[in-house]
Amino acid sequence: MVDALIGISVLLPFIGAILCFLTKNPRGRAAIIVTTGVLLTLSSLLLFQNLHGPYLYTPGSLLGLNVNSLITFADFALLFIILGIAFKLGNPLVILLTLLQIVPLAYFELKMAPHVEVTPAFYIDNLALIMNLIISIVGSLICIFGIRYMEEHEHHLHLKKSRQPRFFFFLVLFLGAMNGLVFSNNLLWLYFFWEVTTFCSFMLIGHDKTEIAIRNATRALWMNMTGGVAFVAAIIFIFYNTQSMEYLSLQALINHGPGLTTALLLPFALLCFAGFTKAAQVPFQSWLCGAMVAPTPVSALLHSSTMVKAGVYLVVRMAPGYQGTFLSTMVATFCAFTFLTASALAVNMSNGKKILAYSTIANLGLIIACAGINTPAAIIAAVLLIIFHAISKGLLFLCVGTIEHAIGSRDIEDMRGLYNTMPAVSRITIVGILTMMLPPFGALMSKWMAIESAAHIPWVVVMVALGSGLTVLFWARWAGLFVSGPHLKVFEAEENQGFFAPIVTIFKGFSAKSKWKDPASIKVPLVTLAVAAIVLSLGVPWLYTSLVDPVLASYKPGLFVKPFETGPMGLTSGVGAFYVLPIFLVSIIGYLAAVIAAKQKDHRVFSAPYMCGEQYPDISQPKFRSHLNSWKDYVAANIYMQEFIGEDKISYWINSIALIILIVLFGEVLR
Amino acid sequence: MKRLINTSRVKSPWLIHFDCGSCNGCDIEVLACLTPVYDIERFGILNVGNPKHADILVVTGTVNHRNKKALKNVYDQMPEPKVVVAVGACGTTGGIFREAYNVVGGVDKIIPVDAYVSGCAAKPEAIIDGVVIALGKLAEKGKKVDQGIFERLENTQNFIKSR
Amino acid sequence: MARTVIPFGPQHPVLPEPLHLTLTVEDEIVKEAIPKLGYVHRGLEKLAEIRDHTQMIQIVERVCGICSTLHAMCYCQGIEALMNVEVPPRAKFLRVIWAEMHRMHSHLLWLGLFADAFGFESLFMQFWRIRERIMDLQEATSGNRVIVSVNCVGGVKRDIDAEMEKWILDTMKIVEREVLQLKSTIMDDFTVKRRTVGIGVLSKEKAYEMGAAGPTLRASGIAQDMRQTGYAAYSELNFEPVVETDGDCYARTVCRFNEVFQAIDLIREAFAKLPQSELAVKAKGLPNGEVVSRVEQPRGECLYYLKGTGSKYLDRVRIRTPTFANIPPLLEMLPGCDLADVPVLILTIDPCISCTER
Amino acid sequence: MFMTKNVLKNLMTKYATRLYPFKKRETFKDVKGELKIEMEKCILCGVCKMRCPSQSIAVDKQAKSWGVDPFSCVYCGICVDACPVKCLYQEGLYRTPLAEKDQVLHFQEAKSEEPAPAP
Amino acid sequence: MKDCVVVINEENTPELTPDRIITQTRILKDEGFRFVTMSSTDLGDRICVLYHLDKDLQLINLKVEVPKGTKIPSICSVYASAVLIENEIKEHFGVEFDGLSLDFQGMLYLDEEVQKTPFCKIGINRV
Amino acid sequence: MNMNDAIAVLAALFLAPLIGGLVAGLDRKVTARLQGRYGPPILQPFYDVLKLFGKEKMIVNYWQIVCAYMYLVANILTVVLLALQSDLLLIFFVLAVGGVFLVIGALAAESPYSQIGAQRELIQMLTYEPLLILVFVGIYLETGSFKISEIIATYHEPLLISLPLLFVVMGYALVIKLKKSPFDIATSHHAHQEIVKGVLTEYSGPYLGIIEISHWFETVFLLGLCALFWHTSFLWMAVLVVATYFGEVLVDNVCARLTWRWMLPHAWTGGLIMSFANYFWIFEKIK
Ligand code: SF4
Ligand code: SF4
Ligand code: SF4
Ligand code: SF4
Ligand code: SF4
Ligand code: SF4
Ligand code: SF4
Ligand code: SF4
Repeated sequence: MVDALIGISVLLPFIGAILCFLTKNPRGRAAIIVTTGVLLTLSSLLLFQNLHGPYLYTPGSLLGLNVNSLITFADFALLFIILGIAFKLGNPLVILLTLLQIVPLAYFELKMAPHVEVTPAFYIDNLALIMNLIISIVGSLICIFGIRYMEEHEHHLHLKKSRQPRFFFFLVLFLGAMNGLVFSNNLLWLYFFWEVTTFCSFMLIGHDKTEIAIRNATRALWMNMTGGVAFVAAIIFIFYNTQSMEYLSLQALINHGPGLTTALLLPFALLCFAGFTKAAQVPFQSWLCGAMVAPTPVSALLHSSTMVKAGVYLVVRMAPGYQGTFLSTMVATFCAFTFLTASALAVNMSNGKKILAYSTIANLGLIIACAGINTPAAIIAAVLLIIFHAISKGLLFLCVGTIEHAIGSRDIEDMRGLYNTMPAVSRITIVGILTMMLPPFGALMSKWMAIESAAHIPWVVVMVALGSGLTVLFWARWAGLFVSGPHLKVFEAEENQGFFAPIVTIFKGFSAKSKWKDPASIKVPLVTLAVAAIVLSLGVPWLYTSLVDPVLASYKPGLFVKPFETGPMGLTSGVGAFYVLPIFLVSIIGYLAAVIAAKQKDHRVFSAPYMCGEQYPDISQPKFRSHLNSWKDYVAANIYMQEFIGEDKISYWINSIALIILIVLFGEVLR
Repeated sequence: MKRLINTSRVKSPWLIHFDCGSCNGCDIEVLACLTPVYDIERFGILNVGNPKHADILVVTGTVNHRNKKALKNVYDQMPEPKVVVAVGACGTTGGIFREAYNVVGGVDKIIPVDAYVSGCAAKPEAIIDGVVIALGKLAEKGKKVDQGIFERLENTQNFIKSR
Repeated sequence: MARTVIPFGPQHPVLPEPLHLTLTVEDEIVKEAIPKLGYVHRGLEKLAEIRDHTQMIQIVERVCGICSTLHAMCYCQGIEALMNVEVPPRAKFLRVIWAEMHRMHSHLLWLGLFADAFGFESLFMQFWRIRERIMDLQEATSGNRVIVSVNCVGGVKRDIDAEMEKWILDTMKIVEREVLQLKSTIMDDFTVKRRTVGIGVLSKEKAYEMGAAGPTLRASGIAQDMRQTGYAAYSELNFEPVVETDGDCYARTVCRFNEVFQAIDLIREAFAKLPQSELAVKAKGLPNGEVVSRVEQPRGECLYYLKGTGSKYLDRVRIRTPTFANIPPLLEMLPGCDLADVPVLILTIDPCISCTER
Repeated sequence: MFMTKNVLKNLMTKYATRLYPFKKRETFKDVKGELKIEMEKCILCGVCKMRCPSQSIAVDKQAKSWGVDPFSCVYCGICVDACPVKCLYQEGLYRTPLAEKDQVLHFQEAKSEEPAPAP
Repeated sequence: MKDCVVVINEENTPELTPDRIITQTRILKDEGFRFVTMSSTDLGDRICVLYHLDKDLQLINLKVEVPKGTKIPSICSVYASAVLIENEIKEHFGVEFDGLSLDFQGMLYLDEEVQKTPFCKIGINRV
Repeated sequence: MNMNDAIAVLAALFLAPLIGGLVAGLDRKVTARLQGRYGPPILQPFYDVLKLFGKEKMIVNYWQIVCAYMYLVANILTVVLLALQSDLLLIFFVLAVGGVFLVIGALAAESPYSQIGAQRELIQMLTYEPLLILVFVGIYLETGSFKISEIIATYHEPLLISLPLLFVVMGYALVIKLKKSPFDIATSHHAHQEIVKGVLTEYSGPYLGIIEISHWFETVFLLGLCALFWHTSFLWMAVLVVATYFGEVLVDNVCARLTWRWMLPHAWTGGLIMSFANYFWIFEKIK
């Protein structure tokens, strides 16, 4: 049963992808996507239900073929495809990087260690299960969202021939590759799935075939290929340093013998480096920002549940392996730096998707920094952050996508007052934003854990502190923009809805009479994710015991102590406490009181905003009388602190500093 | 409670000063009231500078065709209950300029005035007296305020419905 | 880059007088500033057609309450020239005394308002507290705190007796001491300097070309002061204009600050040299001809153009006040400044909209 | 920071505030305050009316009345100086502020001060 | 000579034709004269415009007289700060200036309530 | 929840506004005296708020109401959590909730002044938030806990002695939070500012009253933080709190307002240098 479920998780998307590619009928394709999504979700849930503790599994053969050889073959096939593409692109860098992988890998497979068999090939612990859940559920929701989105997208582009089959082929394939990646224990298999995600992301980013799309896709390709090269190098070094096949198993690598730490430090560093490239840490942030040219489902997928999470997963997974080493501190430093700078860059952006992109990079930085801090509490923080980030960020991307289709812009300045015209989506977006930045929501709780556990490394905590100040800035103003402007109309319409208006609209959205006209394939993902973000935050104590705690248990026994106590109120540790429920309750009560107050109609008058005595009589139109007695529209804009943190101004410095840190890291490791 | 609020109203009148076409004479005397020598903060008076926070509108100077619109707008943005003090010969009647071509006249041509302070320039003492007189009216209006508010509320509601 | 448009004025707490600026800012840096005037325009020059030339004195005094006496003086000077009247010497000296008292109260007032513009409330209070002493002097000598109505065609209406003279000189001492105490605050304080040094720089050439007047001009390094022409009794007093060279807000502050002391010195000197004579001579006839008359107001050069046609009523009274001249330099300074410096820059020219628009 | 000495001194010494309505200050000599008339002396010559720059005075020879609009009067004292019989004088104090505008009108026969309602 | 009071007569105030005003002011500017202001009077059917310029406290006046309705070239190009005063004269006397760098269209001070140019003895309708 | 906790919560709920209001009144009186004025009555803030509740409810946007209430709730919650001696970081995050809702409320009104005020408020939050975190981390490094109850129970020395520089760093945050010069950039007590009253421009009547009361809570919370620096002796705690507040009032009166362009980099550098110096000292001591 469990084996079958694992098979479904990995193989079903491959099958689904191929079916998508073959089906020309959009309805049929939609059905395939939905079925795949539902099945994946079910299988991941079942898997989660049935597995307690690490599960080892080595698939024997597939359709009569040895899986191991199959993957080796597929690996080379993939690399040669990329090589072919590289030649077609005429990009020497990509060619070089591909060759740098093919040659050593061939040498390794053929000369150094022919016919390596690493058992178990799959090692499925709770971390992998959590990843599987995220990938399967969030990923599927995004794919479902994509159905309708791509229809409109192609409509906008006026394509003659639909390119959706190809699009969904890669989109769904991605899920399978990710599932394979998180389950793999065999580093060679892991590498294969790793490259598949790289390749898929390349194809998806370049999907629109515009010049800029191809350029950005190429950038994504070469940056991730650097990671691939590091990965291959790591494999070779492991074998070379230990002269044993055993440590090609990830779990063995993590639980390596005490005497091996120095010998394995370089491979660890290389694998971390591979993780950094995939997680778009500075100086590799540009590929993820460039990926914004892709259709929104792609961005959502890359950012929330897949791709970047692969890098994060690898580093977090290996954390116990390099605990207490110099590498660990450097990882924390490097990624805290990423957190700080990416947050700063996000402040500078007015493009909604770019804000999300930089915020993703920042959050990944924080997650990896937690892995680097490497205390039990920090690892917990990292895992929680992975979960909450995936949900909220996926939600936000889908929201921006929906908004973009409605208003034709992804600039946050254009979302000013959007609450007037798209109340439901705006509310959900605001919920998404608040879950990213405010207590008692999960993302903030993980940040709380991160700061408390980082407290003993002052420079890391400083960077985290500065960075989190910056995140508040860009989130708060974005949330505020939605409600900016006169709101007479909306409130009038909702007067009879009582004070559960936000919740009510979300669910009423599904009734035929509702004003929220988007189709179900857009509503379902949005609502599910929004509700999940809130409910999971509320259930953090439960989440903690049932999900995160076992994560630790699956690590090397005895290495970790349980960092937190759960109680009815929330979590407490030796040094701090985070009361989820009370804060939640008080906030809700406050909110209800506020809404009741807002609904009371007694004595209230509307007034135009203060315009120094020159306001326009109609309060729904902010205007003022300017020179020549003309009516001038009042326009507002955010402060982007251009002269402090202009993107083009500081990117160079950020990249240089990041490179220096990396060089120090490797220099020290090699010493 | 109601009485408490009404007392507070008299004890905490926030003031906004609007200079229509004043020659600055009365202006600086209004400002002088805030400074150490006269210090009207003794009576809880603050110069808030924002009509939305203000209870008392102190107007100096003549009303002309351009600033009458601004004056009306500022007055409209003050929440009830509110009173208006017209200061100086200009503010009360148009003063020495009332025959000039661009002068409309006193403040009461545009908005209802609750206290008139004569002088050119009106002395700070006189301005304080004027404010005190206006406070009496403020307390009176406070009692009736609910009715007025309902009227305005109805207008707003009609406005919303008509759109 | 997204921009914010801000309606600045007419009713704005930092603006003592109504004036509208449509500011376009980007990251709080002003990119464009479009002025709108006319909130104080009364058209009082036109009143000359229905008020005779002596009544006009009362009206021009009310062009602006801050330098009322200087307006009257400038006007009377012109009428006296048209009617060939020689003002008695004591009247000339008394005119100087009142004029300098006016300058002191105006500069103290400005220093206070300027402090308020960069959010230094206690400094504002302190300057205004000192200023009240001068207001008392004005009230005691002329009967009115603000509109010091002492000038008439041919001289002055009131005298200053010995007792009053002593009181004035004593007060001057107190004021000098108290203002001196604030010197380090306004000139050396770190926060104050941050808000003034290097803000709103107006180069010498630019200031001259844009036609700036008064301290705005002198702070840019041009020693031009109408008092050098020696009207009233200035020709008999020891007078050198106060000049600064940097042309920024700080220089203008220092310039005005030093002019307060200069005014104190001039008052002392005037009392020392005060001659005995009658206060006014009777002017005969009616004004006929055209004349341009100029005096130095606290804010700079003020110009009156008067035209009489031999009747009781003047044909034309035209007033050009210093702020009118200083508005183009202001508009020159605004683009590129921080939004927070907008009030500082507006106040730095010591604007007086009522005289600009009349 | 240089202000510290100053403000601390203010804290230690007595405030500069005149507690105005509670403590009144003597007015200076010859201050131009509210315009008053000794009606019995007035000869209704109309000079004051002619000279007033604000045109606030109304003299009616028929009705034997002298009136002033106290709110448009600018306290300049021209009329006081101009009156040939010196029946006008200015009090030290300003006119008390009122909630309604009014006119001051004096009749010579009645020899009484009767404030009439605003026109 | 330093002037605080200048009585204007024929000797000290040359009268110019409107077309020479730009050249003349430019010459004076090159000599170092500062633009002080302009004044104008209504002469019945003509308008008199005076230009006041100053150098080292010495005042020079230029006089231009034109029939009502004639255009006068604007000296904005010579002295940029003249724009405000030219707008004012335009608004008060109905004199059109050619080449105003910023035209307030008669709304510098006045709103539409004032319908005639106020400073002319017989007002002209404002646009 | 035991009896003590219940009392603490009740005290926080009812005493805090009283104390906050009185402090505000004293503040105004002392400020007036520093300026040589007579000053308003001590109870003036209460009159003001009562009056505000009697005014017409005037709004630009419904969200203002919601945000005003949320601001109040968040500030009450901080004081309650402080009274319950809970986790410093948690309290800090709850404080941020208040700040965020204040900003959203200001952004809700489409008015130039409150919009710019909101942007500036955000920059001010950006300035003081990291500094506060650094202060709390310093406290943790010294005492080994983020929990106030734990600190009080296990640490028996005034914190001020080992964290003097961090106390100064907190001074920055205090100046900003109490809206005092030189950092009264987003909104100030006296509205003589280029952006009128910044974030509060569009609030009026009862809603302004709510915000005023929230500010009282905020004041109490900040003073509570000060008190934490001398938790061992009640007398010295009182002295420290009074001295700090007086210091703030004094600074308010001897400084011009600065701009955020200056504040952000300088407060950060100053704060960072001082925090690091203090951390270094702590580490030295531990060694
Ligand atoms: S009349 Fe005014 S308020 Fe009514 S719809 Fe038209 S613009 Fe709007
Ligand atoms: S026009 Fe009025 S009702 Fe329509 S969106 Fe704008 S504010 Fe709302
Ligand atoms: S006034 Fe403008 S915005 Fe309002 S309803 Fe009419 S057209 Fe629409
Ligand atoms: S009343 Fe007199 S002092 Fe006051 S504004 Fe009018 S003219 Fe100026
Ligand atoms: S400078 Fe002008 S505007 Fe400013 S206070 Fe003085 S008179 Fe008023
Ligand atoms: S320049 Fe201004 S301040 Fe001076 S007298 Fe004229 S109007 Fe008054
Ligand atoms: S005091 Fe002056 S304004 Fe008043 S009535 Fe006499 S002349 Fe007229
Ligand atoms: S001038 Fe004197 S006497 Fe003549 S009417 Fe006036 S008050 Fe009477």
